[in-house]
Amino acid sequence: MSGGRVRRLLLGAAAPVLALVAAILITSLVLLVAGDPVLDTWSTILSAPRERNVANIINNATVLYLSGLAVAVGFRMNLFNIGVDGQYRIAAFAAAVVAGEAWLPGYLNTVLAIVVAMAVGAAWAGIAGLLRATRGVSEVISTIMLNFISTSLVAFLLRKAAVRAPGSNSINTKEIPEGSRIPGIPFGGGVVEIYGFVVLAVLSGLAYWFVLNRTRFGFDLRATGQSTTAAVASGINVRRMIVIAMLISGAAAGLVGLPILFGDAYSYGSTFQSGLGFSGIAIALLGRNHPVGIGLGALLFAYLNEQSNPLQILVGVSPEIVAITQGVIVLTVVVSYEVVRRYRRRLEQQAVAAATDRPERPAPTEEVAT
Amino acid sequence: ACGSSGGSDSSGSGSGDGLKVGMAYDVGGRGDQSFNDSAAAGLDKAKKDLGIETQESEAVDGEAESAREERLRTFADAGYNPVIAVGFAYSASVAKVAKEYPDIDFAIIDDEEAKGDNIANLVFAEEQGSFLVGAAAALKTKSNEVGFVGGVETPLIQKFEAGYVAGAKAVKPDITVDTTYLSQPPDFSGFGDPAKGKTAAQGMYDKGADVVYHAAGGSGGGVFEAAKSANKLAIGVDSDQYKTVDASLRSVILTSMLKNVDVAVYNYLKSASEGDIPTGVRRYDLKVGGVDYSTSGGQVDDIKSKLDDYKQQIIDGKITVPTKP
Amino acid sequence: MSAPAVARTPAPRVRRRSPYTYLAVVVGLLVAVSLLEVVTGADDLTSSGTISATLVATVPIALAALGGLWSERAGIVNIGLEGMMILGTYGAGFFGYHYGAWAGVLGAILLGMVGGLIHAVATVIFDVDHIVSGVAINIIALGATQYLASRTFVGLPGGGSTQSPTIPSLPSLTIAPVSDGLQGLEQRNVFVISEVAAVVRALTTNLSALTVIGLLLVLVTYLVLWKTTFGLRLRSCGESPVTAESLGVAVLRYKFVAVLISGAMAGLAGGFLAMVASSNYRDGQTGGRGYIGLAAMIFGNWRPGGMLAGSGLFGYTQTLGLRSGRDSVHALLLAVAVLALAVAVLQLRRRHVRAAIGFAVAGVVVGAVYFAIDEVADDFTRMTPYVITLLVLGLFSQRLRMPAADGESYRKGSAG
Amino acid sequence: MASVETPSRSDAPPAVRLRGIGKRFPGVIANDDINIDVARGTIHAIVGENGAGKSTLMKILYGVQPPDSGTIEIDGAAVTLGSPADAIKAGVGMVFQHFMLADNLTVAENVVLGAERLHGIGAAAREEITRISGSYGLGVDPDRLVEDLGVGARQRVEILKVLYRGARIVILDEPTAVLVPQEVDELFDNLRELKAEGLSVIFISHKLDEVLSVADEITVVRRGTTVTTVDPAGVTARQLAELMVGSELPSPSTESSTVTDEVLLSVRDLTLPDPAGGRPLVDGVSFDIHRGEVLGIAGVEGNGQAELVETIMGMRDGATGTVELAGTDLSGRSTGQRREAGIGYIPEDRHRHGLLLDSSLWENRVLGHQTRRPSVSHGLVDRAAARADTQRIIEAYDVRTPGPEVPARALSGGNQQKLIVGREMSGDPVLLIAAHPTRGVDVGAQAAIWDHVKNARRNGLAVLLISADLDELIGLSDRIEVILRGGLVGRFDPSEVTPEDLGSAMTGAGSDAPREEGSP
Ligand SMILES: Nc1ncnc2c1ncn2[C@@H]1O[C@H](COP(=O)(O)OP(=O)(O)OP(=O)(O)O)[C@@H](O)[C@H]1O
Ligand SMILES: Nc1ncnc2c1ncn2[C@@H]1O[C@H](COP(=O)(O)OP(=O)(O)OP(=O)(O)O)[C@@H](O)[C@H]1O
Ligand SMILES: [Mg+2]
Ligand SMILES: [Mg+2]
Repeated sequence: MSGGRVRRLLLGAAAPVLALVAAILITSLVLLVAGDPVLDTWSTILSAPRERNVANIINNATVLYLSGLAVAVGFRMNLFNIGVDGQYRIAAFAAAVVAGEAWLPGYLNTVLAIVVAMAVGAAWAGIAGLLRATRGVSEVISTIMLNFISTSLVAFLLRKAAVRAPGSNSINTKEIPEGSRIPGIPFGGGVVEIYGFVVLAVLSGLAYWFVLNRTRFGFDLRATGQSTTAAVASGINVRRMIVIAMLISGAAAGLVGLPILFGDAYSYGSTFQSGLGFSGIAIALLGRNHPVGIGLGALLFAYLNEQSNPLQILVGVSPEIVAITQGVIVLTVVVSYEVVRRYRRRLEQQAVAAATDRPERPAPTEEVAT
Repeated sequence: ACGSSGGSDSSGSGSGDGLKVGMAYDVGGRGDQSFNDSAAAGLDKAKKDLGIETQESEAVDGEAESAREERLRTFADAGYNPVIAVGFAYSASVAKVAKEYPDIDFAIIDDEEAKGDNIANLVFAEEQGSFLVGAAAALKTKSNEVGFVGGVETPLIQKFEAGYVAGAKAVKPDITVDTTYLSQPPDFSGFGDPAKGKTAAQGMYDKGADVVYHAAGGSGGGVFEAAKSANKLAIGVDSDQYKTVDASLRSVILTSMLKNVDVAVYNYLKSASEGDIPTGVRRYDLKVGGVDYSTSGGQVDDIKSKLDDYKQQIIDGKITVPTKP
Repeated sequence: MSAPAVARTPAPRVRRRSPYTYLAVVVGLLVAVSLLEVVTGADDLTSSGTISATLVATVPIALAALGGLWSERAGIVNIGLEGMMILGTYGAGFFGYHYGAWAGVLGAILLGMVGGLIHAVATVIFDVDHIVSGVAINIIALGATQYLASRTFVGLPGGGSTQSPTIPSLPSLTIAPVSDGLQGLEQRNVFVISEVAAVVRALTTNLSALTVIGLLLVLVTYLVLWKTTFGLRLRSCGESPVTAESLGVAVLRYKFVAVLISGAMAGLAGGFLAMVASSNYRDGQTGGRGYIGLAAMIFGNWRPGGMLAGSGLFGYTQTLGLRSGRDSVHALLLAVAVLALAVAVLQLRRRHVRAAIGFAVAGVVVGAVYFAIDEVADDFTRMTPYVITLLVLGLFSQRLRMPAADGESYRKGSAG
Repeated sequence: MASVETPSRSDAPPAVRLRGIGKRFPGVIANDDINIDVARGTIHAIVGENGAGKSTLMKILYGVQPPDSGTIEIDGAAVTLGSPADAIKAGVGMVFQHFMLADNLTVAENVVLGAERLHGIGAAAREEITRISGSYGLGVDPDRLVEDLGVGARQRVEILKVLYRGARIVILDEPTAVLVPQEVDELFDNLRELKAEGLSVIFISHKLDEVLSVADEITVVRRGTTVTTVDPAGVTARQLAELMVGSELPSPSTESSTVTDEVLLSVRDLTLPDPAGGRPLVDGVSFDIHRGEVLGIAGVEGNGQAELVETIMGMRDGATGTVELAGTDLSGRSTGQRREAGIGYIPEDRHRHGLLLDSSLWENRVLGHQTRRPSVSHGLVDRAAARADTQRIIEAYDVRTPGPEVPARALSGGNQQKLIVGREMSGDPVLLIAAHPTRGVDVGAQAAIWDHVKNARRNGLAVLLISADLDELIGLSDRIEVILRGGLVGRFDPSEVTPEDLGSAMTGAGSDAPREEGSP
C-alpha cells in the first residue's frame, strides 16, 4: 500500500521534472542552432536570483497567479475565457479611476476599488456568458472580440479621465492617495517590496479550492464542465451556471491588475502591463487548473521572465528565448502528465478487473445439446 | 548638477576612455527605423568618435514595470555609467532606479517627468519640426487636402499632429487635414502594423489628400507604399527616411521630420566623456537643431526658402507651435 | 421485401443552396449598401479604394480561417493559428529577403507548416488537448520569431530585431483600360452601377497575385473537401473518426495531413500580411488576426463560403474604420438601426414579444445615436469589426454546427 | 468441445475459421483460445454475457484490434488483418454494436467512405447504392443526412455499407437491441436473403429467442472462451442461458398487482413544440400513475418517448400542459426542484445523462442529489457521508468495483447501470422514471435491476417505464401506453397483449402512418 503511494508520489513528481528537462533540451537546441552561447544562457537563467529578483518573481507570480485562477475557473466548466486580458484591463482602469477619485477615505477607498474592479471584470465577462447562455455564441469568439473592444473603450475612457503630469508623455488616471495604497511587505532589506496583495492572491487560491472542491456550487460547476448533458439531467441549470462561471471568472480577472495598481503603479496609464490574460491561459493549463499547480506555474513563468531579463546585457542573448522554453514546457508537461495518467489508469483498470473477476461464476459446463 | 555624479567610479574627466554606456531601448530596439534606431545611431557615432564601450538591451512587449527597472539595475550593477533609457515608457523606472544608484547617471529620452540629480531628460520639440513639414505639405498640395497618420494616439504623437496641422494651416488656412491613428494605447500595435498604415493612408489619398505625413514608426512603410500606388507624396518621420527606405519608394518621400535623437544621445555622451554630465531637462528644438526637416531627394528645394522662413520665425519666437491638437 | 412501415418522418433538411441564392445575396448587399450610401452620403462605403483595401484586409483573415477549416474539419481544434501566422510572417521576411518574392511565399508556407507540424505531433500523436497545444504554439511562435529576428535581421539594411528588410514585391495585376475606363463611372455616383464599377475597378487595379491565389484557395478548399475522396475522408475524421477507422480510413494520417495544411494556410496568411498588406516582417504584425480567422471560420459555420463572408465582413468593417471611419461607421449605425428594427418586426411576427421589444429598443437607441452625432470617434470606429461580429453572432449563432468530433481526442483502435 | 456438423457443404473450407484467438487488455483477458468455424452460406450466432468477449472477437475479425495469439482463416486461406481495410479486402464487413455513422454526412457519403475506389463518390456511386438498396429492399435514400434517419434506417444503411463493399462475410454485433419486432423480422428476412446469396453472417445478440429463430449454428462464449457450438434445433433458450452464465434465465414477470387508487403522477395535455418548427415532439399527452403502479410506454425510438421523459423532468424549454406529483404542481419548476420533489430518473443514455465518467463513484452518487442529504448539507459536499452512502449502494446493488474512489469510466456498462439505479432509489423517490433501464445489460444484472424495480413498486413507488424490450415492458408493467408521433395512441393490458400486437400499434400499422422512406 505505502509502496504504491510512494510510487504515485514519484510519478506525480516525475512528470513536471521530465517536462522541464525536455524543455531545457529543446531550448538549448534552438540556442545551439542559432549560434548563441548555451551554457552562459543557462547559467544566467539558472543562477540564484538576488533578493530583489526574488521579490520581483513573487510579485509577478502574484499577478500571473490571479490571471491563471481567472482562466481556470472557466476551464473547470469547459469555458475558454480568452478574455481575461480585456477584463483585467478594463477592471484595473475602473478601479484606478475610483481609487484615484478617493470618494471614501483610506482603506475603504481600497475596498471599494477592489469591489468595483471585480464587478467591472465580471460584467465584461458576463457579456460573453450571456451571449453563450442565451444565444449560443461561442465564448471563444466573443471574448476575443471583447478583448479588442475593451482596448478601444479603455483608450477612449482613459483619455477622458486622464491627468497628465507636465512633461510626461504617458497618460494616466489620477494617482491613488497614499492612504489607500496597499503597503508592500519588506523583503530582505532590498529595494523591492513584495506586493501586499500577495495575501489576497493566496486567499483567492484558497477560496478557489474550497468553492470548487467542497461546495455544492463547485460540484455543480465541475459537473457541468465534465458533461453538460449529465448536469442537465441532474437538475443543474446549465445556462445559469455558464453565466455565473463567466461572472466569477471575470471577477477574478478583475483582480489581476490590482497588485500592480495598488502596490506599484498607483495609477492606470498607457504603459500599464498588458498581455497578462494570455499568460494566464498558459499558466492555468500548466497548473492543470489546480490552485497549487497554478501557483507553481505562475512562479515558474515569473522566474523565467525575471531571470531572462538580463540575458541581453550579460551574455548578448535575446531574452525572447525563454518564451520558447515557456511554450515548450506547457506542451511537455501535458505530454508527461498524459503518460502518467495512462499508467495510473492502467493500475486502476487492473484493480477493477481484480475485483470483478471474483470467482463466483460457475465453472464452464459441458454442452447440453449436440 | 553634474557634481553629484562627477566623481563616480567610471567617468573619468576629460576622456572617454573607460566610459561604459548602457542603452535600454523601448520595444522595437535597434533597427526599428524609428527613434530607437536614431538613438542607436547616436550611440554608434559616440562609440566611434569617443572610444567608449557600449552595451544594449531592449524592452519586451507588454513587460512588467519591474522588468524595465531590472534592466536599468542590471546595467548599473554591471558597471555601466551612464545608462540611457530610450522612450517615455521608462519614465517611472528611471525615476525609481536613479534614486537607488545615486552614483550613476541616467538619461531618458522623450520624458521630463522623471526628475533627479542624476537624471538628464532629453526631450524634443516634435511639434516644431512637424510644423515645418506641415507647411511643406501645404505648399505642395494641389488638392488643398493633406493627411496625418499617427501610430498610437499618445500625447507624444499628438504633438506631431498638432504641429503638422498648425504648419499646414499657417500656409493655407482653409486646408483640409485628415488625421487618424492606427491604434489607441495600451494597444501599441499601431507602431508595427504596416498593413493598417497602408489602408489608412490609402483612404486619405482616395479621398483627395495628396500628401500624408506619418508618425507611426514601423507602420510608416505602409504609408509610403500607399503613396507609391496612389502616385502621391508622403512625409517621413524621426530620421531622414529617404535614406533608409527601399529605393523604389524614395520618389514618394517629400521630406522627413527629423527628430535628432542621435544628436541628443551623442551630445550627451560627448559631455559625459568630457566629465561634464548634463542633468535636468535638455530640450532639443529647432534652435539647437534637435528637430528639423530633411532635404534629400530635392523635392522641397523649391520651397526651401519659405520653410526656412517659418523656421526662423519659430526660432525667434514669433510663431508658437501648439503641442496639443 | 419492403422497408418497414415505421412512423418517423422528419422532412429532409434543405441544405444545398443554389449559386443563384449566393448571387442574390451579393446583389442584395450591393443594393443595400448603395442605398445606405445615398441616404447617408458616406461615399467611401463602396469606393474602389475601400473595396480593394477590403480585399487586402480580408484575404489574410480568410486564409487563417481556411487554416482553421482544414484542421477542424478533420477534428483538430486549432487555436494556434495566430502562432502559425506569426511564423509565416517571419518565413516571408527571411526567405523573401534572401531568395526573392516567391521564395518568401514558400517560406511563409513552410514555417506555417512547422507550426502545423508541432500541433499535429502534439495533438495527433501525443493526444495532447488541442487547446493546450494551440496556446503553447502561440507562445512558442511569438518567442521564436522574436528571437530569430534578433538573430537574423539585425544589421541587414532596414532590418532590426523587430522587422525584416523590405521583401521584394510579388507581381500584381492592373488592367489599365478597365481600371481607368471605369473611374469616371464610379465617380459619377450612379445608383448601384457605380458600385459595380467600383468592384470591377478594385479587381482590376493593383491586384496582387497572392490575393488571387488566396481567393482561389477558398475555392480549391471547397472543391477538395467536398468534391474529392480525400476531402470526404478528411471530413469523416472530423465527424466521426471511429466510423472512418472502421471503414479502413487511416484517420491519424488524415488528421496529421490536415493540420499540416492548416499550418500552411495560416503561414500563407502571415506571408500575405508581410508581402502584400505590407512589405516586410514586423513584430506584432498579425495583431490577433489568427484569432479573428478562427472567429470567421466559426462565423461561417465551418464552411468555405460562410467563412469567406465572415472574413469579408470583418475586412470590410475594419477597412471602413481605418479609412474614413468617422463617416462610414456613422453610416453603418443607421444600417444597424434599420436591421434591428427589421428583426424586431420579424420577431413580433413569430410572437417572440420580448425579443421583439429588445430589438426595437436597440434599433431606436442606435438610430437615435445616429441622428445625435455627426461622426464617430476613432476609438469607436476601431471597435466596429468586433462589435459587428458580436452582433451578427448574437443574432444568428444558434444555427451553427461544428464537426461532430471537433476537439475530441482520438486514438487508433477505438472503433467499436 | 465443438459439436454440430457443418450443415451441407462440409467439404468446402469454412468461410471463417478462428483458431486459438487470444486477446488481453490491461488486467483483462477478453479472449482466450477462441475456436469457431463459420460455414459458407449460414447464419452463425454468437452468444455470451456482457463482457464475455464477443465484440472484442469481432473487432479482431474485422481488423480493428490485432489478436495477441491465434490464427484467422478466410475461405481456407490464412490472413493477417492489420486494419479494417485488410478485412474489407478479405471480404469481411461489420455492423458494429454502436452504429458507425457520421451524422452530418449523407447516406451516400457514409456508404462510399473508404470504398471510393469502387464507384467514385459521385453519380455512379449513388446509382450503385440505389441499385443495392433496391435489390435487397433496403429502401435507403442516398441523399438524406444520416442524422435525419431513425434507428431502423440507420441499421439498413450499415448493412448497405457492408454490401456495397462486396462483403462475403457479414458481422452483426447486437443489431436487434433497438428494433421493434417488425423491424427485427425485416432484418431477419434481409439476413436470410443474404444467406441465400451465399454470404455468411455472424450474428451477436442477447435475445436468445431471436437467436434460436434465425441462426443455423450458435457458439456460446463465456469469459473469453468458446464453450460450445450448438444446433438451435436442439436447445431451448433456457439451456442456452445456462450455457452462458450457468444460471437460470430470468423473466420479468409481474407478481400480484400492487396498484392503489392514489394518483401520484398526473400528466395533463403535455405538449412540447418542435424548436425547428415541425409537428410537436410531445403532443397532448395525458396520463396518471398510481402509487405502486408501473406504467410502461412502448414506442419506436424517436416517437417522442425521450422527449416525454425529458419534459416531465423539466429538461426541455417551451413545454405546455401540467405535471402534478402527489398533488403538487411541478409545471414551471426546474429539473432540480422536480428531483427534490421526489422523482428518481434512470436516463436512457447512461454515459450522456447519467454519469460523470471521469469522476469517482461517490461523486456520481452526489450527482442529481446536490441539494439533499446525506451527500450535501448546508451547501457543502459532505464527502464522508457521500462515500459511505456509495459504499451502501455498492453493497446493496452488487456494483462490482474495488471501491467508491474509482472513476465511473472504469466500470462495465452493467455495473454503471446498477450504480445509477442504486443512486436513483436512494432519497426515497415517489416516482421513478426509468428509460431503458436494462439496455445492453447482461442477464444477471438485468434480473437484479428488475428485482429492484419490483421491490420498490411493492413499497408504493410509481414507475414510468420506457423500454424497447417489449418482453421487459410486458413483464414489468401494470399498464402499457403506446406512443406514436408524440401522442399516446393506445392502451394495453400487459397480461393480454403480445409483443406482436404492441409492435403493430407502435408502428401505426393499419392506421395511415406514412412510411419512413419511399419503399420500392
Ligand atoms: N479497449 C479495451 N480496453 C480494455 N479492456 C477492454 C477493451 N475492450 C474490451 N475490453 C475488455 O474486454 C472484455 C470483453 O469486452 P467485449 O466488448 O468483447 O464484451 P462483449 O462480449 O461484447 O460484451 P457485451 O455483450 O456487453 O457487448 C470487457 O469486459 C472489457 O473488460
Ligand atoms: N478504450 C478503452 N480503454 C480502456 N478501457 C476500456 C476501453 N473500452 C472499454 N474499456 C473497459 O472495458 C470494460 C468494459 O467495457 P464495455 O463498455 O465493453 O463493457 P461491457 O461489459 O461490454 O458493458 P456494456 O454492457 O455497456 O456493453 C470497462 O472496464 C472499461 O473501462
Ligand atoms: Mg459492450
Ligand atoms: Mg459487445
